[in-house]
Amino acid sequence: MEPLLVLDSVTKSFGGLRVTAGVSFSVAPGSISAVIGPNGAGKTSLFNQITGYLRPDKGRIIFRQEDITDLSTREIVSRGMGRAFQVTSFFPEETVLDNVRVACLSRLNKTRKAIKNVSYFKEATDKAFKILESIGLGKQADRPAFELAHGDQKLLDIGIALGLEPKMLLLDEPTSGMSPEERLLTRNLIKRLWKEFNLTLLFIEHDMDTVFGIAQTVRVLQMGRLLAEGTPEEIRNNPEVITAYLGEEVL
Amino acid sequence: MDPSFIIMQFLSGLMMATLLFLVASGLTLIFGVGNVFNFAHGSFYMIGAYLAYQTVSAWHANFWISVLVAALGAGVLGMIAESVFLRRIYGRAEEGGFQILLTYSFILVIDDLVKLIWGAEYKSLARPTGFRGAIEIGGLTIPSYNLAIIGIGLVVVVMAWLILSRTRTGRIARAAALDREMLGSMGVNVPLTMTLVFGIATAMGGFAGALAAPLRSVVPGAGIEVIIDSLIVVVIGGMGNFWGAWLGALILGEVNSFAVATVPDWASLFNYLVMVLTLIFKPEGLFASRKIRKV
Amino acid sequence: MLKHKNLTLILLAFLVFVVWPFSVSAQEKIIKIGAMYPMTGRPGLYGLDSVDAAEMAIEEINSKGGVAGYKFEFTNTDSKAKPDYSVMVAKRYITQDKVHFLFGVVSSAVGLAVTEVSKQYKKIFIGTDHASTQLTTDKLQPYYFRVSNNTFQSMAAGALYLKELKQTKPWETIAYIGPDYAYGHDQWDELKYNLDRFGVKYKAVGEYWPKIFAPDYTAFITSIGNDKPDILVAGFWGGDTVAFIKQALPYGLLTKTLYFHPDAGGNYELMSAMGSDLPKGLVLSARHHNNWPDTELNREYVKKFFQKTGRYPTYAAEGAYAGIYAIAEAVKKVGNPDDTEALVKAFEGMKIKLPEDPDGFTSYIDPKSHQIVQDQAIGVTVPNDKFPPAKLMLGEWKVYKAEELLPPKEYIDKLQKK
Amino acid sequence: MKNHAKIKEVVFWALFFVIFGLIPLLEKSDYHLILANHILIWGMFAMAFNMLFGVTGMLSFGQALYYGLGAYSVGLMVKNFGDIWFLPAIGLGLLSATLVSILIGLLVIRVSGVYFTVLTLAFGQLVWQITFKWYHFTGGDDGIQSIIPPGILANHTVYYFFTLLLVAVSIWVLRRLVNSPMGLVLRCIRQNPDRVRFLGRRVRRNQLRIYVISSFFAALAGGLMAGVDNSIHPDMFYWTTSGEVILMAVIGGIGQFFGPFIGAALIIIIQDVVGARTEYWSLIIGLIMMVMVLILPKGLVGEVQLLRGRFRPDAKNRGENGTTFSA
Repeated sequence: MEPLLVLDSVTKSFGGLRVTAGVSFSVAPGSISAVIGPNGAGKTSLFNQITGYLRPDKGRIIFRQEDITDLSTREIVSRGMGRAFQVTSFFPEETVLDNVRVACLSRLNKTRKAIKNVSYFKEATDKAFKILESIGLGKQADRPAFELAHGDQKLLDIGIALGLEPKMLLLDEPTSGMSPEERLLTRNLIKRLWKEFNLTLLFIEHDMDTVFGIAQTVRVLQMGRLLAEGTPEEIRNNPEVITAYLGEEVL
Repeated sequence: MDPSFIIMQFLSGLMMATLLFLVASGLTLIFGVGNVFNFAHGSFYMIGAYLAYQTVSAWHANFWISVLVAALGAGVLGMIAESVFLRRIYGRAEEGGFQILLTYSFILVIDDLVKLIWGAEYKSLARPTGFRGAIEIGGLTIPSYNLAIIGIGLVVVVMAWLILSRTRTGRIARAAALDREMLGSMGVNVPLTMTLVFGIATAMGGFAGALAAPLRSVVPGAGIEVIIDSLIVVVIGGMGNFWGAWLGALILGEVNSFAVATVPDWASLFNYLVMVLTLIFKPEGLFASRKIRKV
Repeated sequence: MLKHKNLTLILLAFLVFVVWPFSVSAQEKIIKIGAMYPMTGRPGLYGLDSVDAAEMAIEEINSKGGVAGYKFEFTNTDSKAKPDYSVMVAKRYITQDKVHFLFGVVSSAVGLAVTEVSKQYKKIFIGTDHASTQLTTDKLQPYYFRVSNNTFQSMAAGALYLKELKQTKPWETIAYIGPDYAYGHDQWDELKYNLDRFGVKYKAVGEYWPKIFAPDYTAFITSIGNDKPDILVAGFWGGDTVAFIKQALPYGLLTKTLYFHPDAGGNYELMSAMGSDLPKGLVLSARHHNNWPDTELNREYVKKFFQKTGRYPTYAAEGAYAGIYAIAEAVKKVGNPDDTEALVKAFEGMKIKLPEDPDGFTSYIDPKSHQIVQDQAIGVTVPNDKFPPAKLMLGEWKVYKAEELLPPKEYIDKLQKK
Repeated sequence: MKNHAKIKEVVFWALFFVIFGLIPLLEKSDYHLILANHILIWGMFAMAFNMLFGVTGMLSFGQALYYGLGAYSVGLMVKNFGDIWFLPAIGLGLLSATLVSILIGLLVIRVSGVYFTVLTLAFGQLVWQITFKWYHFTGGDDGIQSIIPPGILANHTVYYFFTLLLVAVSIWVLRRLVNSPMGLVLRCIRQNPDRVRFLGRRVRRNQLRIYVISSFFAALAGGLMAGVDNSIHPDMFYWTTSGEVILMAVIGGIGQFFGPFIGAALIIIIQDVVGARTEYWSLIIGLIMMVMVLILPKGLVGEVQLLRGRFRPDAKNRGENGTTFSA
């Protein structure tokens, strides 16, 4: 099967600093995989390039057999790329429901409608409720988003991304700032969402339990370079990765 | 056009530019360093003019002393305004909008207070002794006070350049332009710095007002007329950019001066035209001092 | 608790503040005047002077028992010199406060807006201090009367002065500088018209239009210097005159060329603001002078105003003063302030002796144009410290007969066609 | 919860029509009719302005441009072609405001924050200066007088009901807009523009849309005002006019749909009351503004709602769609 996303020697520098140095890998459709690496390894920059926030200096990015390197964020999103953010990104003053609903409306291309009430668009509302149920925020639908607990806000961020019905979903540290119990729940939730929504999932994560617990493939970035790629087992046993990043105690 | 006339018009433009720059520099300083848009900057200019008038006419002080008094007075008032009022809105969700509204309310209040204190009559200040006449150079008549102002403007530019590039204060000021929080983490007392910078900015306004007082009439509402023009200067130059303000003032002064000489009928439109044209091609001004967050 | 009390107090104070003025409705018969002078910003001084002078006239009349059994009551609302707000105020005066006369206004734009209201509601509007000729020509309506000169009269006098000047000091070239709005443009058009009308030969070498309230005139001054006109005609008012003269002085412009400013240049505020900095030999005039004519009435008026306010009046004050006396005169003739049509008749052709009338002349309101007809004097700045803080006042007067200054019929026709 | 919002909505409209419908019947005086007319028009103008500022987060200091455009379209056409053209002239004003706002909008939405504010101010001032200057066409500083609406509209009461109708329709349209998908996107743009881009929406294009819509209603306000005051003048383009509408919105509360309307009513009444009693009106308005910004930043309506929220057990539901557009 053709890979869903292909990165071909993607390179980006800021001033003299190389944040991405010729990174190449491909992501199979329907897979769930992780990108790990120490702080400053260039993980988020890589996501920013995939989603059009940054433009690579060199290299190509192919998504669903189409070159998206020079496309804008908006165009990339409309081709089925979704993303949740490291620093949670949502609409704090809107209700939880509307946060997701706006994404659903956008997906249905109804955001130019200026006279009919949002609730008139039943399809969007139903879908938003369905997503909220899936991520466990159904009971909080009418609360303004800023009132949610931090963990719930992270889920809401994912919920907004799901509203766009993405083919591929990028999650940037989905469990950061969570307690161990929350992490466990989130880990299971991610796995469930992956199946339920038929997603291709690529995530950045520091929590190794999450990484090794759910990823089929793990990629290690260091100083902008792809250090290793393989199954969790292979990565766990890769001596380079161990010295560079994982350290002894993880094993 | 006769070359000596061109020189005269150029000097007129330079004179206008210098006063504009002196006013605008304070406006751009506080925007660049503190990220505060002080709509009431013109009112501090007006306060400066009144303070100079007060010092000279009531206390019979030397004019140059009155200029210092005016700058000091406007500076202190500015610091009070910053620490009592403006500080309360930093970091609010719509800070930018509230800044404009709050400083707009300063304009309304200061205009009436000035009228309460000094009355509605026009005040006027004589040129200082030694600067009443004119200097004749090669058939050109140039008023010595105008030359003095152009000179003072140059001194301010050079001093500002030295301070900004060579001193710790200057570096802090430039750092503050980047990030208020970062400064805090560097151990700088941010609130105090903000108050001081605001004070310096309004002192510049007061200083300009005092210098302009012998040339203009001192009346309530005098601040309104300068704020729009200095706003144009600051916008053309790139908000928050010191050199931009200088260049902007120069452009405006000279364009005006030669427009008056060539197309007097339409001269009054040129300020706005220059601004609109600049902004169509460079929406962030000639010198954008930082990346504008595009939303 | 304390906070609550405070709040209640403030609310009470506010209520008193709001309601109190309504409760002073008197039993006695009153002539209500609703004035709209600006009290803020640049024109604030004119508003202040006008209100003081109007109140002074009212005190004089009321203390003598009023007219026809009526006493004056005067309210001023700060018009902010804004036409839309003034329209609101005028409508409030008419329909709410039931004033008998609309009164005042400094800016011609406000005057034009208010005369419209006056026409609609058939309420008499006495104009005291706006100069646009239009108000008494093409925009004239039956309920408008003006008790101060318009720019045409000033410029006709100016043209006559320039005609005479040719005999003593031959001149040829003339330049004009005036604020870039109707007032500035009208003056220049009217001066040129009158120069032509009186057969004066001239060559216009420059016209300059700074913005009103422009702070800086340097570029204009050097440019005028380059034109080297024999005569520089100025059409500023207020602080702009002060700023222009101050900036022009060191360039020697005012010695090389004759500074001629016949409408508002000779206003007292210029003399008081500039003191000894004012150069000698400027040719100026205004709609009233504190030292001309040297009549009992004028001396008395100036003295009283000074006693009341501690300052000498600008011409705006005399306009308001004249306005109140004109109303008193009309009410005396009609017997009440309510019969508008009869009052209009009373104003038309009314003769009234005013502080600015020299001996042997009495101002009158032209029944056709509703414009007051007055002599006009043009003077030259000379040392005179009788009106401090001024150090120079006008002197060497030349006086022009009122009748020569009226706009001829063909001029009015021309305006109407426009 | 939904019903709660519906009831509120119904209450507003009922109060609106009762109060503004009864004024001409109860008040013999023409003045209060005009005052109420001003409140209606300014209220609509302020609400339309708030679509930009309160909803989308774009502080325009140049809406006077469109207000003036609306007024001058009416003034110039009535003056040159006669009063029959009054209504078509309002339409022309709306059309030209739409075109001009698209043109200028394309230029100004390229920047944000204070830059946007200053740029809108600049364009407003440019047009003001042109109007002021182009004496032969616009009447310059003197403005245009004798703008009397034709036929029965010349009657003040009839004209009042005419504006009441148009204003009510406009408010209704704006209300629908706020609660529509587009309104939701606009609110989201203010709160988190980056995320909106990540919903696959063009932020700039939406900003342009609301800029044009807001300007359209500003022009309608200007056109209607020409018929109330019967005279117009270049001050309508001046930056203080833009400042006034901002002040109204802030005093009423920019986070509330109806806030700006209440703010407009308050400012007009304050100006009337204070202006009639003291020459120090600007001091008083300035102090009021200061207090609002420093102590009651959510505006009167917002603060009242906040107070009530504190005592209501279901405070959490205040974000329920329909009641407010921001908590």
